[in-house]
Amino acid sequence: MSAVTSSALRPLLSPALMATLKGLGILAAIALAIVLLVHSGAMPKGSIGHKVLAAPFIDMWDLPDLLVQTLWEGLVAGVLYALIALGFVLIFKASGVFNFAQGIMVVFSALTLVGSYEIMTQRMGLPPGTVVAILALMIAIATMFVLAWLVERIVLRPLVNQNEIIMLMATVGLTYFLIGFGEYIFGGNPKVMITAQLGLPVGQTQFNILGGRVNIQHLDVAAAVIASIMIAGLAFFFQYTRIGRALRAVADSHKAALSVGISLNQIWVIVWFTAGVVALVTGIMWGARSDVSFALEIIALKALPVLILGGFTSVPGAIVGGLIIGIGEKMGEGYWGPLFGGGIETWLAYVIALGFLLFRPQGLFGEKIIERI
Amino acid sequence: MFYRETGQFKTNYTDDMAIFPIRQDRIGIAIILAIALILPFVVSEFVLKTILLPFLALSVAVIGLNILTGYTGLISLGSAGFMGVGAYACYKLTTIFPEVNIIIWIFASGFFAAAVGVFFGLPSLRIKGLYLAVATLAAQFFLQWAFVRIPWLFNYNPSGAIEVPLRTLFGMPITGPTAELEVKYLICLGFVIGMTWLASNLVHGRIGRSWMAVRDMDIAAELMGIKLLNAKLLAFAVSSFFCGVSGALFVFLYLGGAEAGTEFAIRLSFLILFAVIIGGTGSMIGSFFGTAFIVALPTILKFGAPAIGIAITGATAEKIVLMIIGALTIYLLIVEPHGLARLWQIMKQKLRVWPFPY
Amino acid sequence: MMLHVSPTAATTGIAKGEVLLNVENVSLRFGGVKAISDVSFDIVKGEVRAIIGPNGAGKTSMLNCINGFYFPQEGHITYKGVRRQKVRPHEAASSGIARTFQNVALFKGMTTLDNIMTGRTLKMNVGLFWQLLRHGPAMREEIEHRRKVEDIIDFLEIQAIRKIPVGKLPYGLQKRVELGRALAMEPELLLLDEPMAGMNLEEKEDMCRFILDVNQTFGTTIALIEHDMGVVMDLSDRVVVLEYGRKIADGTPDVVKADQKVIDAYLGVAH
Amino acid sequence: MAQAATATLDTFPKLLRRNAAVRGGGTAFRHKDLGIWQSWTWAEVYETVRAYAVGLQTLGLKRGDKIAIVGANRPRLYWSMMAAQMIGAVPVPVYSDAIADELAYVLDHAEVSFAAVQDQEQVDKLLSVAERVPRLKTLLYDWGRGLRDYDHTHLHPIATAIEQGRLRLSEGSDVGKALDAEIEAGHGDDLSIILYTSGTTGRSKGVMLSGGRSIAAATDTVRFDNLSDADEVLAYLPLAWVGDHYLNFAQGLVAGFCTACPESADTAQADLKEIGPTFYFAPPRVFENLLTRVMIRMEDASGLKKKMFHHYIAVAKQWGEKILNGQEVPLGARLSYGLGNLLVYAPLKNALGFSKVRTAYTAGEAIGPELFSFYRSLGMNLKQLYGQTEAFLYVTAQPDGQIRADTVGPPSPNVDIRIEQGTGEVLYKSPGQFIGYYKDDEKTAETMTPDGFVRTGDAGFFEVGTGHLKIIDRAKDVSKLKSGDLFAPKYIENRLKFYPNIKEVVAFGQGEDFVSVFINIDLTAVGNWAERNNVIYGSYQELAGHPDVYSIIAGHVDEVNALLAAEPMMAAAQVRRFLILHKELDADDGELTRTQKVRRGFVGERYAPLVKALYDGSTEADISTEVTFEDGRKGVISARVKVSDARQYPATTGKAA
Repeated sequence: MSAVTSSALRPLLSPALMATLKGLGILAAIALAIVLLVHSGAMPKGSIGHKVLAAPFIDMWDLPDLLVQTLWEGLVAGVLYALIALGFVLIFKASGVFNFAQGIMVVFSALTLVGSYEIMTQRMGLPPGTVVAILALMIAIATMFVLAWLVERIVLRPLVNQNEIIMLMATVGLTYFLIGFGEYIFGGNPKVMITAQLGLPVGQTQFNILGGRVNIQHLDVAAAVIASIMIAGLAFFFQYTRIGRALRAVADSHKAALSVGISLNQIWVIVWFTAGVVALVTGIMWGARSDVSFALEIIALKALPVLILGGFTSVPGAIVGGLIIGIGEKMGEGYWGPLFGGGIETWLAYVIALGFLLFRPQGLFGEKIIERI
Repeated sequence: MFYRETGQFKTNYTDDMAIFPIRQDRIGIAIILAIALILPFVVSEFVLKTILLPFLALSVAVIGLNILTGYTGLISLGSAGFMGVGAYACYKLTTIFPEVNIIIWIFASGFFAAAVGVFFGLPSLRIKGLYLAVATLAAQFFLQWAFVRIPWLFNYNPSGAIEVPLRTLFGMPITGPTAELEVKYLICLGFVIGMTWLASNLVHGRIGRSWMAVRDMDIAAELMGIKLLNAKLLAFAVSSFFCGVSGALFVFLYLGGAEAGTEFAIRLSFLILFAVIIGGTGSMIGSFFGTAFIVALPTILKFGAPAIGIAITGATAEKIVLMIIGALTIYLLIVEPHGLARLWQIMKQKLRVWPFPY
Repeated sequence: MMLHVSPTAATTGIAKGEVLLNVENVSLRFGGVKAISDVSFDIVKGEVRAIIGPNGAGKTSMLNCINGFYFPQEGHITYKGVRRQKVRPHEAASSGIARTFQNVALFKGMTTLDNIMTGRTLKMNVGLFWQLLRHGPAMREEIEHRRKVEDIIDFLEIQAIRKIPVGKLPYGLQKRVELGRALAMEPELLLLDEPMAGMNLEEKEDMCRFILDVNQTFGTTIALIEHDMGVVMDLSDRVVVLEYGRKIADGTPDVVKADQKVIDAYLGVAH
Repeated sequence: MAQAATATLDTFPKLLRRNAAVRGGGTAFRHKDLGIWQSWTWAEVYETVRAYAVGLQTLGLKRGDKIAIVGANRPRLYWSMMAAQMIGAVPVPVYSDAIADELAYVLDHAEVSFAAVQDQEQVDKLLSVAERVPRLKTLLYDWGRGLRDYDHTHLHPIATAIEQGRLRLSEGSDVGKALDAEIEAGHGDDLSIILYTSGTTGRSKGVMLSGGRSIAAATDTVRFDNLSDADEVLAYLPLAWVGDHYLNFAQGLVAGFCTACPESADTAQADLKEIGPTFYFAPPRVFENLLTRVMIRMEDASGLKKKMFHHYIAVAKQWGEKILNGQEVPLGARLSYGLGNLLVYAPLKNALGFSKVRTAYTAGEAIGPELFSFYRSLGMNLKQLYGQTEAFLYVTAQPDGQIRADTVGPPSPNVDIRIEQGTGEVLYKSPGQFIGYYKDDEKTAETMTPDGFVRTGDAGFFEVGTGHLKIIDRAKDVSKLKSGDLFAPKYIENRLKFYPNIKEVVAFGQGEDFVSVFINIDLTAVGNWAERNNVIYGSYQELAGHPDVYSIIAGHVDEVNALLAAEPMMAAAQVRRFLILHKELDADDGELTRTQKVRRGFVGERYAPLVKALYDGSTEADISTEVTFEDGRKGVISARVKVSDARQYPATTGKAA
């Protein structure tokens, strides 16, 4: 993986590095300022300033095991955010469509998986187990392919060359349709992911480190590993396969793609299908951590701030952005959330993204845009 | 066909710049207003409650978002949040100053929404398009969170919701459980007419032109001396003002005391944006078409289907409604990406040049 | 009917024949690419000044510097005797600089009338309250400016397209509307970026006539970029020639035409 | 009231004064200017014209001086006429699209010393001929764009003249009194205006009209058509043409109705729709163009709509005229027509701007019966009149209820008509008839008989039974074929021109064995046909030479021959050979008059090789002709033109005549 992604990262390194260094410098300065403020007595314990600026860091220092636990959870959430964002990026790069339905595709695919497993085991009387689970998985993949094909046929083709807002609204329409359709077919009740049947590890391991205990869910480890494999696979696909190269070409110019001998329509089907598979994997992971239902929609929206951080067209951006949001959100909720009465997870990601937007509108990995008139 | 414009000429600029320069349009508007006035007394309570009231209340928000999105070209996914600001502001105001008439507070609550809107509109100077849409999501989620987590906003009610108090106008209850539906409707209608009038005044003047200039070609707009930040923030302010008033109407005259915190969720923001896009961006009449579409369609599907003998349960109906809204949206976007207003315009143009095709 | 648009010259104190705008040693870079290097020239009040040069010579960039889209890294621009610091486009607009674009930058969704009305924005100041009511002062102001806009419509002979959305107009008319929008600002300095690009002969003749009329009737100073040498020679009082971001000649059309460097660099190659 | 007053109301200035007094608040003029219809009441117009008259006096205009009026229909140009007349000067309106040569001739011939013109274009034109018009001293212009840097010693804005006059009037009452005296000094027998006729041959002639006679004629027709100050007209016809001066200026002043001036030539159609005139005049070709455009636009309509349109047009064809004429019609037909009115006729009239038209006239040339009844069947009261500049327009006009396409109606009120024996020439004596040709007593004597009748130059006859006049052709153009059979070229030309595809026809045959014609196709109609049938063409010339176009036109000629065969007098004059001209006949080349009439003789000379080819049996011929472009440059176009034979029909009724 490293070889592949690093080559993809290389051209982006210098601005990203600059930005990172700049950011680190600013952070260091702020940290120094806080330390000085606390030591000078300007912020007595219990003051607002102390609560916001000092106390959380002191907590982190005092309970490193909790810090590690939080970071780990943030990391896992971040990986999943990154996966959803990846689906967006794929489609945006290839077709210029901001696929709002990506989040719902996550739920829809997971629901198809669980739902068809249920139908096969409960109504058709097939024996529950790995075989049927694999069968259900194949059905889900097939469904995502059919979906991709239908979307290209029914939605994208007639709307080609419309402006981005129209395309966005069409995918919002698609979102609504999928929600209604999914609930109509599989019912609206939350479902349990068939984690074990798919051969995914369950259970957890406790580590005793740093004077405390850290819980690691096996599933989370699997999620991180699978996500990494997935990303590496995609990178490989883009770099070394004919279709992959065509997809990259289409991002640059539609004509170039045609010269590779693949029609634009085929490319769209492939991209949407790929995004569908990514969604399915995401759905399995996420579904295993909680229930499968359309309540996940809100979580799917979290991919948006990730995109803002990483930029709409950058794969590495999606990954880094996902991690920043995942970790930032968990840390924020854990250490600062109580100050606001909790629940700040729902908006913190957006505010982080907003902050970035104001200071670096082109995103982490975007080039500075020079507007030529 | 019914447009007989021959002989309608303008001898002064006031007439020429009128919002409805064609006599037949003015007659049409008068007829529609007359129908709107008698409507509550002829339709069933059910229609009044499930279609007409939410239609009126939401149409104000849709006009508001249309000002931002349709006229100024800025997308917002935070309209429901701004509606919430209006609703909570109105609630706080009327509980703190119960002696001031609620109608004034409904109007005034718009100012609070406007202030919040301007704050969240600040990033619009630097970011555009989809990026801005995501930024407004921040507003949406933050506000939604605030409505739930800040108990002061709902007066520490154990239900965690706004409890709409009884308020009167000329001794007649207009809000609260004892208010007549017809009265609520007429109050709502008054607001809708007034706000629509204000909005169309605005978009037909200098400010409206500045907005459209920013939308169509911001570089050239700046060259005309239009300060982009001012124009955009003003659009955010006015848009949020309308959303705020709409939110107050929504809670005080339509919901009448339901749990408001969950009403102003992201889905409502999307519905409002739907209404704008489907109705037609940059069109006042389109705002009404769009609102009618999102309000009436679900109800008609939900209750209309059983009425014609298709037996579906409420829950199933809701799912089918979602599917149909989604599918229809896509269909409409394909057929006419500029919305129902464009269809209306085409139809009107056809009628004007009738029997000619163009 | 006499025209009611009055030149703003009287209020500025710059007399005809004095330097209105002075470009001194201006250089502009995009990253490592030099678009303009050390260019100096002046524009005199009341003249028609042409800026010519092959593609990529930095002509449009020069206009962009003058009206505030770009900030030159070196050099100064002095306008009406005041050396300008970083000027934003809207500030340039309020100081009396108007502009048209090479590729027509009209507001496509608006009518001809509204487009030109937009040019009056700076002169309109009735606030939000009256705007909301569209009565009283707001309507009076609207009518007052409508009158001035109608003068421009009359002047440019575009009455027939008054209420047509500009997006539907043919290119030549769009250019005319854009000129109208710039005129509505009653500018002191009018920058025209290839006003005749993509026009047929008849449209070009019309546009020439309008430009001359604007210059003569309102005394507006005009700086224009144009490729058609015939047009440049007919219209302009003085010509500055750029090549690869450098000035290679400056003077009356006759002088420039005879300049060997110009012949080599521009006339000989491009035309 | 009118009767008593007319005794003293014998000049237009007096009428203007009367209108200001009687209906001072009524709208006299409108002008779409600066985006809206600027309006002036009679009182305002009177006040302005007075001021203008004083302004003109100040500039040196005196009684008897001539002032040229050049430009489009604009209130200030009409007021220029009024102001000049007020102080006894004589306005001479000139066609604004006249080329410099014609212009110079007319201005010099009329001895104008002043000119009131529209804008820079006209100023330039006048300045360019200034040497040839030595008497012309002072120019006034309406619109000053581009004129700022002109030498203003002899050039004045009309607005300034009015302002100066206003100033002088306000200075002392004696100025006003002097002006009142000037108005009173005007007499009905005085020369009121000189209208130059374009003339089908030779130089233009200046027709002198007196105020008293003009007003008398206008008063008759105003009563004839029940015109009142509630009426409204759109002035779009050339100022120099008798039609405009009579219908808008004279009738406007007599009836006190409002004259509306369009914003520009481009917007005339839209302005017509906005104003919605109640009285409308247009030459047949305007109606024809409109109908062609209607049909072309309907071609693009959806199938259902097209069906509906044609169905109701058929209903109208069957019943419309009868209903308009007040004849007995079955209830079913009436209902069907009513529905058609809702769905087609009324919207169509609205789209064309004719919704409010009470009376419409057409004249100038023969109108196709189909065309004529199309408009009438829609419920539009379209009538024909026959008139002349020399008569101050009306000679005959169709009264309501006696309207037909093939006659021009009975004599107008107070008009005497007699048909000259032998030549068949129509002579008349009318209340408005002219005083004589300006500086051309010889021509005057030729035209006016000693007993006061005027020769029209047209041949015609009264229809037995109805007393309606029928015009066949120009008297001098009616001639004979070699065989001795009657040959009325115009008659044949008009028959052919009724086809929308044919724009212009020139017939030859005098002293020849048979009749043959030149044809100009109508670019709009045939171009539309080409578009629909994927026929690609690069120019008029190419389209005109297309074999398919030839066969279409051959079909039309064929049909006309069949018609001619049915008419005893004309059966021998069927068209045997025709060709389609490679260029459109154009007034700038002298092929048409300014009023778009064909100069047959000139065309025959100019295209002599083609005429030769028609009669020597060749199948094609080469021709090159010099053309004048709009800007005055000249060029040559050459072409090879095909000649085609047409089918002949035996005379169906035998050679009775």
